[in-house]
Amino acid sequence: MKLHEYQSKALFAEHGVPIPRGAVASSASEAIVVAQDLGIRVVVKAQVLVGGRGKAGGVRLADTPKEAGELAARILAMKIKNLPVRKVLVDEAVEPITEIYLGVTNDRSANRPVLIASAEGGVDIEDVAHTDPEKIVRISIHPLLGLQEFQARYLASAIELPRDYWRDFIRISRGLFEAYVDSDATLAEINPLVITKNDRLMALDGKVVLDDNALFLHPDLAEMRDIDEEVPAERDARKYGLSYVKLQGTIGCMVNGAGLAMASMDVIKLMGGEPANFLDIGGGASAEKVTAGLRIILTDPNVKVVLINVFGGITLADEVARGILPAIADEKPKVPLVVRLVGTNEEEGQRLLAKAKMITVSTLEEAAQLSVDLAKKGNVE
Amino acid sequence: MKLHEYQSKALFAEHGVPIPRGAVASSASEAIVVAQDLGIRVVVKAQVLVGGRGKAGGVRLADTPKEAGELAARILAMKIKNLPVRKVLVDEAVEPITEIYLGVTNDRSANRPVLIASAEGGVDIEDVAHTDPEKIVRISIHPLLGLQEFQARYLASAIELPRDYWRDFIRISRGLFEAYVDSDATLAEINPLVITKNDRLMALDGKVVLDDNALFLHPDLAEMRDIDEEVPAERDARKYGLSYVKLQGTIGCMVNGAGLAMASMDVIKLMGGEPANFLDIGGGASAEKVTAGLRIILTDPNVKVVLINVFGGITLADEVARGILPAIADEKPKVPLVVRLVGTNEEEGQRLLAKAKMITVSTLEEAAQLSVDLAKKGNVE
Amino acid sequence: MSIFIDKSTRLVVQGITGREGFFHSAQMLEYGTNIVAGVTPGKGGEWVLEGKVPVFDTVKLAVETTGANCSVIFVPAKFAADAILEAADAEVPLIVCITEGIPVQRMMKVQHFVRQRDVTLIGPNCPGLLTPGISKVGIIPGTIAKSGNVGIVSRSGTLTYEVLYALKLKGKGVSTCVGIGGDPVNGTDFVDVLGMFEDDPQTEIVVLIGEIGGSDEERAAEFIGDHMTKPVVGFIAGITAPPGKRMGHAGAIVEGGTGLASDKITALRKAGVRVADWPGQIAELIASK
Amino acid sequence: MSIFIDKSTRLVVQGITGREGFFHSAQMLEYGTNIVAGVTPGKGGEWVLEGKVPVFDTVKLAVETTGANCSVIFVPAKFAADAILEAADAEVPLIVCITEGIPVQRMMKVQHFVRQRDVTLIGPNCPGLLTPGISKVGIIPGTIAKSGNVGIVSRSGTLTYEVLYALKLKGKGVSTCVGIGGDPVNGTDFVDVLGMFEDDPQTEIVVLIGEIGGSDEERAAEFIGDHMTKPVVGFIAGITAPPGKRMGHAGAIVEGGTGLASDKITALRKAGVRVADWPGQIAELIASK
Repeated sequence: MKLHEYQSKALFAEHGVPIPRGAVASSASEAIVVAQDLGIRVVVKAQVLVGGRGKAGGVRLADTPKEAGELAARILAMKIKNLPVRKVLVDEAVEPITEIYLGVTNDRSANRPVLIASAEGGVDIEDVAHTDPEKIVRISIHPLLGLQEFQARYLASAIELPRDYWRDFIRISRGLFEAYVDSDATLAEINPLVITKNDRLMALDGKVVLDDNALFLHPDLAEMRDIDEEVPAERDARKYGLSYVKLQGTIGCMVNGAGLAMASMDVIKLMGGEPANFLDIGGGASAEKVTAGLRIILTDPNVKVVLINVFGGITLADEVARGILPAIADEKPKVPLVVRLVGTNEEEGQRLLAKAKMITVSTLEEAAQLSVDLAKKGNVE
Repeated sequence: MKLHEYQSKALFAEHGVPIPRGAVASSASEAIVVAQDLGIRVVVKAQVLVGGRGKAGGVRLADTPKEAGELAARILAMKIKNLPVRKVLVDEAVEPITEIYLGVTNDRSANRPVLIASAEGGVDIEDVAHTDPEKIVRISIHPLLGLQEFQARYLASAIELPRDYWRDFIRISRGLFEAYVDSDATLAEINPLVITKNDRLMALDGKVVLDDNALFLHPDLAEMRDIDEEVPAERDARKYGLSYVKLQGTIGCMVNGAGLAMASMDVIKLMGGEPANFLDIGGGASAEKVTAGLRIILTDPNVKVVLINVFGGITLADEVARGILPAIADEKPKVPLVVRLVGTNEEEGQRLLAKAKMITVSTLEEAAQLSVDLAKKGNVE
Repeated sequence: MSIFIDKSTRLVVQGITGREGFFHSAQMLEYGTNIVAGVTPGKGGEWVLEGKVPVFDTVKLAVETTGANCSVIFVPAKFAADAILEAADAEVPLIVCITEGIPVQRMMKVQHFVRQRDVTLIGPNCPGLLTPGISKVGIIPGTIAKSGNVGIVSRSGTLTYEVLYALKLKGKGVSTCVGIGGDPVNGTDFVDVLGMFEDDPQTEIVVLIGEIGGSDEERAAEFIGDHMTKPVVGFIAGITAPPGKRMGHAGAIVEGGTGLASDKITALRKAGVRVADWPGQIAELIASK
Repeated sequence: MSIFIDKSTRLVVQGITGREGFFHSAQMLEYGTNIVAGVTPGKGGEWVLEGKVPVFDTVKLAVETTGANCSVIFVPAKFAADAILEAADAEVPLIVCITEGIPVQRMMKVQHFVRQRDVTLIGPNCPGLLTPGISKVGIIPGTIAKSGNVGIVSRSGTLTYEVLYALKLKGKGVSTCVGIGGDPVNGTDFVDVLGMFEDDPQTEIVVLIGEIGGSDEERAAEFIGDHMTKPVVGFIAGITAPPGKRMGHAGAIVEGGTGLASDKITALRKAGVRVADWPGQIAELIASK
């Protein structure tokens, strides 16, 4: 789960990281009030959970509260990468002298946290990683001991930060690391961390990605989820504990297990089709969950055919069949369904499907081929 | 630094450990108010930083607020092991069905924390350790990983706690361990942890000893120090960073280094004398610190002679001499001083002492023998 | 021969009285796995599965009483990390954690602790181990595989079943099937298992099933190139997955340019691995060897 | 021969620009110790001690640049744990921490980390090492000892000087004097050092100076009884200390019945150690050997 910039920065500030004064606003009038309170030049920033808002015109400077209100109104009317902007952050405008990158994330290959810094902040750090990898410094963190002061000092030294800022840089690094640990984040980054004209270090922008599996430990953070930012179908899927990603193709997929789901999509593509989504019903799914999953797929207007591929293990094939049938009864889909259902309790599942006259096949490859054919036929009609 | 019962229990409660309702009172009238607020039978408990208050009559039950006031007045007039009682804790009276011991401390031999429990709570755990060592269960805690849930469960199982209480016991164990970690304690114990008539686990008494070296990390806890409970001389010593313990003999000692200070006391005793105190001026002491130390010793009316033993290393002998002289000039002591001063800058130190006509000797044994002789002479006069 | 488990495996099931633990314990018993104990805190002293398996309050007591030498964990995600630590603390030499959804920072700590002990952890979020005809520890359906000379190691669950099933249909049998799990932090990785298959006399050919995310497959490719003499057939799921989207479990994220299926396939092919274009093709490549 | 330090010791001083670090660096240089670097964050690039010693911002850089193989730490208690970790992380094989007053829970963590690396920590809260005539690392006054065949290991600081001085007056010399420090948690204990003296050809007799608190002396007694062939003379400070009172440093607390000087003396005597009744007697016992 991603946090907005204003949420991320608030989290950092709780751990002693200096951030600009400011507040979030949902309307032009709110933005004017914030700008008046600040009493100086402000920056109005679109709060959306995708990158590229700067290029899209979602970050603008305002000299007066009136101008801040006008800009807020304009930005709140925007869509960025198809996501409507519903909030803006109105911050005091800060003039940076230097822009640094500072982030902490999980290093998968080492199974440890890693603290990353670069003197080249303010830009996409992945671009720096590609073009100037030597400009990125990494410090591996002991998973039990956590970030130590000397490690933050190494980073400061390695990015050649002037020594006058070391003390603040160390404090901010520790604050950022604490925020990462205390929130069970998978990523916490400040980009840019700036040196201001009056010689302070300050986090101008922030990004936090939380570990969905750890949200039960952090009900306060879980509540920060911006459901407005989710595709409605993804929101519904989450409610039922389904893993769903909307894609641009025509073949709806419902599969048990992430690996098999991806493999099913791969085979569809290999056969010349395009998956409309990724949907993993997980292990041991109940009939209700299957019903919910199928409904979500059927609401997608792009879907021309639905492929259901379930290999029962912990998941019971008859339970899956019992979930498919009510969805069909209720939704009366106009598109064909292709079902491949094997594994635990396969016979009973097949019997139920046969009774409902469903199209069933025995292998994934057959299922994919048939779905692709049907989707193409659907396109022609 | 020791915390009072009421402070310890408040600390535990912050970490989710259930404690009886109650409040601290410094007068009979305050005690009446607390008892009235509680509205039930209460227990009035002397708050002193020594053991044995129960036997001394410092813990009494009161059925009415009036009785609570009377008992509070009586207890507040007491001295327990020479310490005046200045506060009482007025708690709701709880009837325990079972009394358990639960504590966490540093295991020196393993360099790890150790969680200790016993079904035989409510009594001095060290007595249990002597008489029924098998009734005490210990779990060694990983210093980086901390207490794990399964470890608390082992303890619950090992002390044969009925399973209905396991969940609460685990929660309380974790709370206690957290309190120990968060306060940098060297000991945190609940004795007794009771099962009440209405089936709840509750901490009836608590004790916390903090690591003096870690107090700089916990200014809030450092403020809890009850300076009324300290011998004034020990309080003064602490102010100057001196390590001072008042004892019952007649030979005042001022030494640099704890080992040498103890050895000096041992030699005094071996020669037939009794040290009046332990005083370690530490390493690299300034003249001011030496002056303060000597003044503290001279205010003890039991002192018949003062032995100063300094082996200069990081401590400079001339600096020590420069500290001794002003104390003597100001205090004009009626008791003799025996000085043994060697090591770094010994010559200059000796020159200063000789100028002031001080008694100097060259070895510890000589110094001790002379001090013992002078103390005995002092006794005869 | 097999790897990890055999007839001497004495299994303790952590979370045996839970819904999934109970169901799969019954399945494992039926398959012939020697389940000697279950653990559910607070239920010590009970007997389950038609009175065949005693339940203990702690793993330590279960091990002391029954000599269990392998543990499988079915407890909910909230308690699973503690369950792994408990098993490691009780010095159970092989721990298989089926549970999905353990917070990743917690798992980094657990993994660090486990690695410092003489203990092997498989998983979490994995289907476990199957040595056809001998023993199964976990949830891989026993009926879809027969004994043979193919060693399988996989980050995926159901995709592995798909492959097992296809092999069986082609008449090919399996030495041991190892599901290492799809989480970003796990106890045992491809390289660990590949090394064991290389040393296992029963295994003559190895199937590696990977997916997008991380760089385990790249490290496996390096190991295969440098150390493996036995032929390896591979498959990587997620060639069509869009970058940056979360695909079901945390392991399956393409992170900033690395972790792409195409990179993994290239690395494996460079190391001499025949990589299948679709899962069904694995069985064909094995059969055509 | 000596233990821990010799002519090949290349010392880095952490906290070299502080009051104590600077003073004792000058003393060590004068004694002949080869100080190759100092570390003070933020002062890298300066030169101190009449331009003889370069200062670095980090231990890593100091080690890379100068080949330092030993570190001595004088930084304040608040930063000393971090300084130990920094030295261990930079793989300095021998770390001597003079600083007193490190919080004990923090020190338990540091000690656990250090023990898992191939690194020796001496201290904290210790006077350090002295190999008379060769090198000193720490604060033991160099003038009070001469070279010889007596190995000294001590939990105390100034009490050790007392013994060194008395030995010198009796004409007895020292192979190496090791102050292991008086804190409840320290890096190197009596047993570690006794084993090294047993193996050191120069050392012919060993002096062990203990004090009340803990059970290090009891474990030392066991080791001496089981493994030492060289004679050991002992002294335990605090025979007259009242139980439960804090005597100067955290190590010197008598904890609930254990840690008593009398128990320690009994244990040592049982192991064949001649225990002196007063510090001055140590030199007599050595001289009379």
